[in-house]
Amino acid sequence: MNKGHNAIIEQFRHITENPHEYAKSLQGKGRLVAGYMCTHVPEEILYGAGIIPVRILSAHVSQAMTRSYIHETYCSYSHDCAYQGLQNHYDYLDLIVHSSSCIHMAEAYNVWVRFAGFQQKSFLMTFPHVLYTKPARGFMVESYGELKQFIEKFVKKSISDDDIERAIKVYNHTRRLLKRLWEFLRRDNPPITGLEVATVTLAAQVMEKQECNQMLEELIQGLEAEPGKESSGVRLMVTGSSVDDLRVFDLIEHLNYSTNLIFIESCTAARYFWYEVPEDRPDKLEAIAEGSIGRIPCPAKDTVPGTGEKKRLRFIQQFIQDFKPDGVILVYQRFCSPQAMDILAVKPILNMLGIPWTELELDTTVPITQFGTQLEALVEIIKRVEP
Amino acid sequence: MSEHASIDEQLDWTKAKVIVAGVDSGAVSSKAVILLDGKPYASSYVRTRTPKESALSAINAALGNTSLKLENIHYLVATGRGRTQVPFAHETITEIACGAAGAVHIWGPSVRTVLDIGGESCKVIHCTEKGRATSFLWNDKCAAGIGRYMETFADLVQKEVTEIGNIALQSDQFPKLSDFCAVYAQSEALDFIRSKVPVEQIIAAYHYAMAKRISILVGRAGLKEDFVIIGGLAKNPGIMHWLESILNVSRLAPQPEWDPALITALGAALFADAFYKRKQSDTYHVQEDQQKRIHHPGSY
Amino acid sequence: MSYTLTSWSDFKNYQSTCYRNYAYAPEGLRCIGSIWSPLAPLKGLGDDVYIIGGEPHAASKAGTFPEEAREDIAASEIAGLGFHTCSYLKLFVAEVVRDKIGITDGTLKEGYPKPDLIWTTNLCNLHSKWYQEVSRRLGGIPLYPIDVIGGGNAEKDPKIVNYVCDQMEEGIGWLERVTGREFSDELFIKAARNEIKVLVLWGNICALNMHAPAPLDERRLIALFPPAMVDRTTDECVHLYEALFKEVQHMVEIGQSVVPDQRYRIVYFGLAHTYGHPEMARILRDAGAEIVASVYTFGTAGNFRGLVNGNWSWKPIDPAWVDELDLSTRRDALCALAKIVLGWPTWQGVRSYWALELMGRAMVKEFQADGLLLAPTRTCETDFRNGYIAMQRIFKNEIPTMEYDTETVDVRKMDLPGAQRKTELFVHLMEAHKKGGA
Amino acid sequence: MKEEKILAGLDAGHVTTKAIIIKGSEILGYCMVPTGFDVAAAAQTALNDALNKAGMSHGELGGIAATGIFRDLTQAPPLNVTQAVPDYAADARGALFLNKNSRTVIDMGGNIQKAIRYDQNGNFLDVVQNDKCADGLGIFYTTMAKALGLSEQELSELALQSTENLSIAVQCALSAESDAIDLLCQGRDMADVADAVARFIVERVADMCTYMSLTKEIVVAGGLAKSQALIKHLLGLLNQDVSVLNLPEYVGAIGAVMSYGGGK
Repeated sequence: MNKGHNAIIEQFRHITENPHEYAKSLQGKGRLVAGYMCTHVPEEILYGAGIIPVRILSAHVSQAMTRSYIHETYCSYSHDCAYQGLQNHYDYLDLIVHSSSCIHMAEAYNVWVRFAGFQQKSFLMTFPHVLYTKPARGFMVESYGELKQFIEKFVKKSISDDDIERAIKVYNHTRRLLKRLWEFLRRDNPPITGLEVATVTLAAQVMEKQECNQMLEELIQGLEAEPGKESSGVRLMVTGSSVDDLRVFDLIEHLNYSTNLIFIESCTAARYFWYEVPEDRPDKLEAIAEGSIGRIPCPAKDTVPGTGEKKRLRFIQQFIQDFKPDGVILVYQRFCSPQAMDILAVKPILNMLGIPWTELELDTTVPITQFGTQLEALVEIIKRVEP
Repeated sequence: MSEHASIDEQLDWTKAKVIVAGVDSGAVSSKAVILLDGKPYASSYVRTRTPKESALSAINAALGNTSLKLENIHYLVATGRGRTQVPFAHETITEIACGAAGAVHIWGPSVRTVLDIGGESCKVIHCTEKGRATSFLWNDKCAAGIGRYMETFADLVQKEVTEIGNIALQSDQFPKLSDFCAVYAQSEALDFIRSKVPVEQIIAAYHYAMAKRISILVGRAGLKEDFVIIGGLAKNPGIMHWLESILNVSRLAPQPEWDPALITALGAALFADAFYKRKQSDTYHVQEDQQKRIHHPGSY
Repeated sequence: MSYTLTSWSDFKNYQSTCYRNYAYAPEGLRCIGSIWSPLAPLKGLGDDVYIIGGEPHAASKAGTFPEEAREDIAASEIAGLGFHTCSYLKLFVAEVVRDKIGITDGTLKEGYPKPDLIWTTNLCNLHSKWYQEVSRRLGGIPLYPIDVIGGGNAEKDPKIVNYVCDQMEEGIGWLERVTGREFSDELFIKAARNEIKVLVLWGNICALNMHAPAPLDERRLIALFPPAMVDRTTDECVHLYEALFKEVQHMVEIGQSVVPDQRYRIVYFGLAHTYGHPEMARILRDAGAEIVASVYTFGTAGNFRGLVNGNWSWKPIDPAWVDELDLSTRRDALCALAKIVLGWPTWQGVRSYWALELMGRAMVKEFQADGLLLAPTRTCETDFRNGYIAMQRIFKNEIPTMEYDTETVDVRKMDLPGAQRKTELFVHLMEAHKKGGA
Repeated sequence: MKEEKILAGLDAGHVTTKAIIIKGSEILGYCMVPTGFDVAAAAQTALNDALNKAGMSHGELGGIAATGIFRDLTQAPPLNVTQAVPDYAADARGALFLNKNSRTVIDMGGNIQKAIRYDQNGNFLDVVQNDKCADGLGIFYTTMAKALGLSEQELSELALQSTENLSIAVQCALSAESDAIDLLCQGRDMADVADAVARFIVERVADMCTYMSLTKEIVVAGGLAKSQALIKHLLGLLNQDVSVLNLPEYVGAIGAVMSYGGGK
């Protein structure tokens, strides 16, 4: 792989390792920066007002002290995000915005507002939990309207339809570029590793999108011209809850057997960008609502009224068809109930498709050698290793 | 469990064509098995302090005071959680594959489900009649350390860990302890002192609770007969009794000459034997693929 | 001398009758779902609609059959449910997995009576997933989840009230199409008025505990509120609570109580009822410590004045107001129902920590509490267990506050030894507080 | 002035039973034995050994005060226990006796942990106790020492030599043990793993303490208090001054005597 896009990937990696430094550099250029934890926050409205939305990620350092703020049976992702607030790592943010998410992340947000000094610079947008009804769509548009009014008061200038349309186009462009980046992994010998794509995707969630788009375009052009690597190994796909611990993906691609991480269906990867907001629509908030309803649903908001079906399973089966994994890795946050109830329904599907799987239980700190053993055992099953 | 090693004096290693070994560097204990032309020659069981150190002491204990040296071993496969810390291993295979291979080698082709209750983890492995693993389920974090905490519990009741299994069999009437995790069971067991529950009943209750938790994992993974149990905890009669009665399935009888804790190490030795023979006949292409040493992921 | 309630057995029979109707009714519609949803719309389909609510069913199954409940929970974990998912959910799904249902009259019926439809809500992000699992395992039962959003002051927010009304309106269309029945507005409006009446009456009964001595204690309230949970849309249910309200008013007039020795009045915030465990109940009773107010029994089926210009009040709503409610059209009934459901303290406290704090302060003041008992539930998504952590900080310096570590129906996760130590300590702290006059 | 009475204090805990002999405010002898699921026997043995160390006989005792979670089980004959005191009351009295201006004691025991705030006379004002997932931290510390082939003191000394800050799961002893073993299997340095174990235990205790307003002069009691590694982390996490009482595991037993009129 030529030095060109290695350098770009390195830039993305640097941003994932120093998100604060990057965000402060944006503020240095006079930009306002707003943090969000749940991806149902419509970033286009913030971006349209000139505010740069950045995702609040966890740091994977043990934080028992958050047990006196958040009950211990909440997921480690909510504890870690709360801990970042309590440790004042994100004090520089001008604003945090949250949409009514699963109750664990709602509590992480509450800790920031009650105990981490974000009382005056925070906004909670009520958002539906059952998305696939006509009333839900109307409720969403009303909620977006309330957020828009708040932001207009916050930046003391109105947000025109053109502002939002421009933001929609920039964000759709990022989504298309990220999709093309992930499409490389469909090849038998992709020119880029799954870990690198995951790193770029994670960085994209904390970056100013126009700058991110330029880097993505340059990277993709470089990769187009790049011949694939030599023989590719076992193709592994990850599906499950938010994973912003790149060590897990690093481990998946550095086992004792050659493996390729070819897809990650998670809210810190595919679920973040695998959709588009319809462009050039008269009602911009209506368009954002339509885009949001078309997303891969988060397990906490995935019930199809009538059948009670989990719509996310349709997407998972489509990704399996397109990316052709040899094995699937189910990741779930310890104590996450919605995810545990989804995994219950994914396993029979994988068994019927004849695709071996294993479960990794994520926590603040992850037992790397145990995970390594589980993953290598999965690969040994796929490669039919026997004495 | 106390450390032990044994050697089959009848066999003379100098006459053997193929000398292979398997080292199972487990969390709580490290085991080694040496085969001469496929026949068990020597084995050892030592406590693990750190995997690197204990793997070496395990193989040395197996070599014992014979003139056989580490360098005479043609092929050595390491397995277990600490397998990447065994520098003298030619290759590593996970304890899932080794457990299945070892179990089928000992109990024969009818085995379909292998329950491996080690010191730190508890795994259910499904396999084919040829000893190839087809699926597995690892314990969740709340069921970790059942083996280790059995030893802690033995210390609390001031008895040997090899003793409490038999004591547990003496009573089948006892109040129920929480079977969600070893810490809950231990803390509730301590509180039974308040209501003067006799120690034998507390020990039986603790064994029932741990057996119940393991049975939930086995039920969750699905149990297809024939069913065998390997790993250190298989030597605890209390756990075995309650596990079989809760699952309402009896396991194949344990083989007297094989300590269940050594089966995974035996599996590793069988893999070493097969790989060495294939390497000789050079027909095996996957070879170079598995030679890649493990790389240590980023800093923490 | 402690007073004994005359209408006690009527409550028990009403609940068992509802369950027996569901389990053995030869025809009619069986419907399961969460009792946190508005139930009246189901009754628009006719008088032969038999309901089982997930939460009261799981709670009564665990109460009536403790050993069965333990096996149920193990069976659900074997079936693959998450080890940390809600234990009500595990128990409820386990009855489907083991194909038998426990009834509050102490009988166990082999063969799980398959529901015709599921009418539920999405209070925690698990509720609808709970019934997704039941629907999936029973071959696909039609399921309609109402997203009630919740949060402080929700019943006064037209956007949320309309959202819930619109969903119920759409839900009624769905009910007609899925059951092939005509929806009778007349039946629905009568059921809606009954539902609102029962919830307001329950609020009135609970508010009477502000008196000293408090006529009822939490152990009686927990046994008296299931009918309001299982099926609060019938005339009999209204009569039950009207009779109880009269009797409790009479008790207040003559200064009688089911637990006369109330040296310490305790306010209880928590779902799990570890205090009901014999050991804990004995310690509290011996010290004359009685739970006179509880956010769970008050807030799950009761309506109160609630948030009035920035402050919460547990004072009741006049039952007569319900009779004068203008419910002439379907939309009027839907909106009145939506406001009542959104007004429940439990709905408001789930998503708004500030509302929960106000409720805590108001309950401690209005019920003159000597101690605050907090019981966060280990696996319940809705439970305000984070609210308790903050409340402990606020109230610890004002009145003795104790936090249990407990669970709804999974006895394995209840810290009974710890609860015993903490109950003894709680009583000592209240004694010291009262003596010290601090 | 009447000759001061010689009193015995018994602290029957989940894991260990402690006995101490005190005359006036002078400690004559003490002994600790594992409870081993037989409280009466353990109390008997501990008391006899303490008396031997004090060079005294049973008859010379003016009274026995018992505390600890199993205090009522020590009241079986032949021990004629004259008074039983709740453990939090005893801890407060004992801590105050050993350090006059202390107002908060953190007791890190074998199975349960608690923190007690008290006034200048040793009357407890507020108490917090651990939840079920944090049970057995003392037992866990012993288990980990044994797993690493060390004594508890050696584990603490090793932890102090740690150079790298590693994290292990904070939920309970089980997940901490499983993560600590995992770190060892990753080839991590044992000192760093020992330090991570120490920090986990203290994080679990420190976060419990934040429920209560911690007044100045915090002292630490209980068996775990003897490990400097734990105390170093406790200082860091509470960022307040903390001092270890001498004879930390006997604070309860001493407190039992003090609340029975001893120490005058």
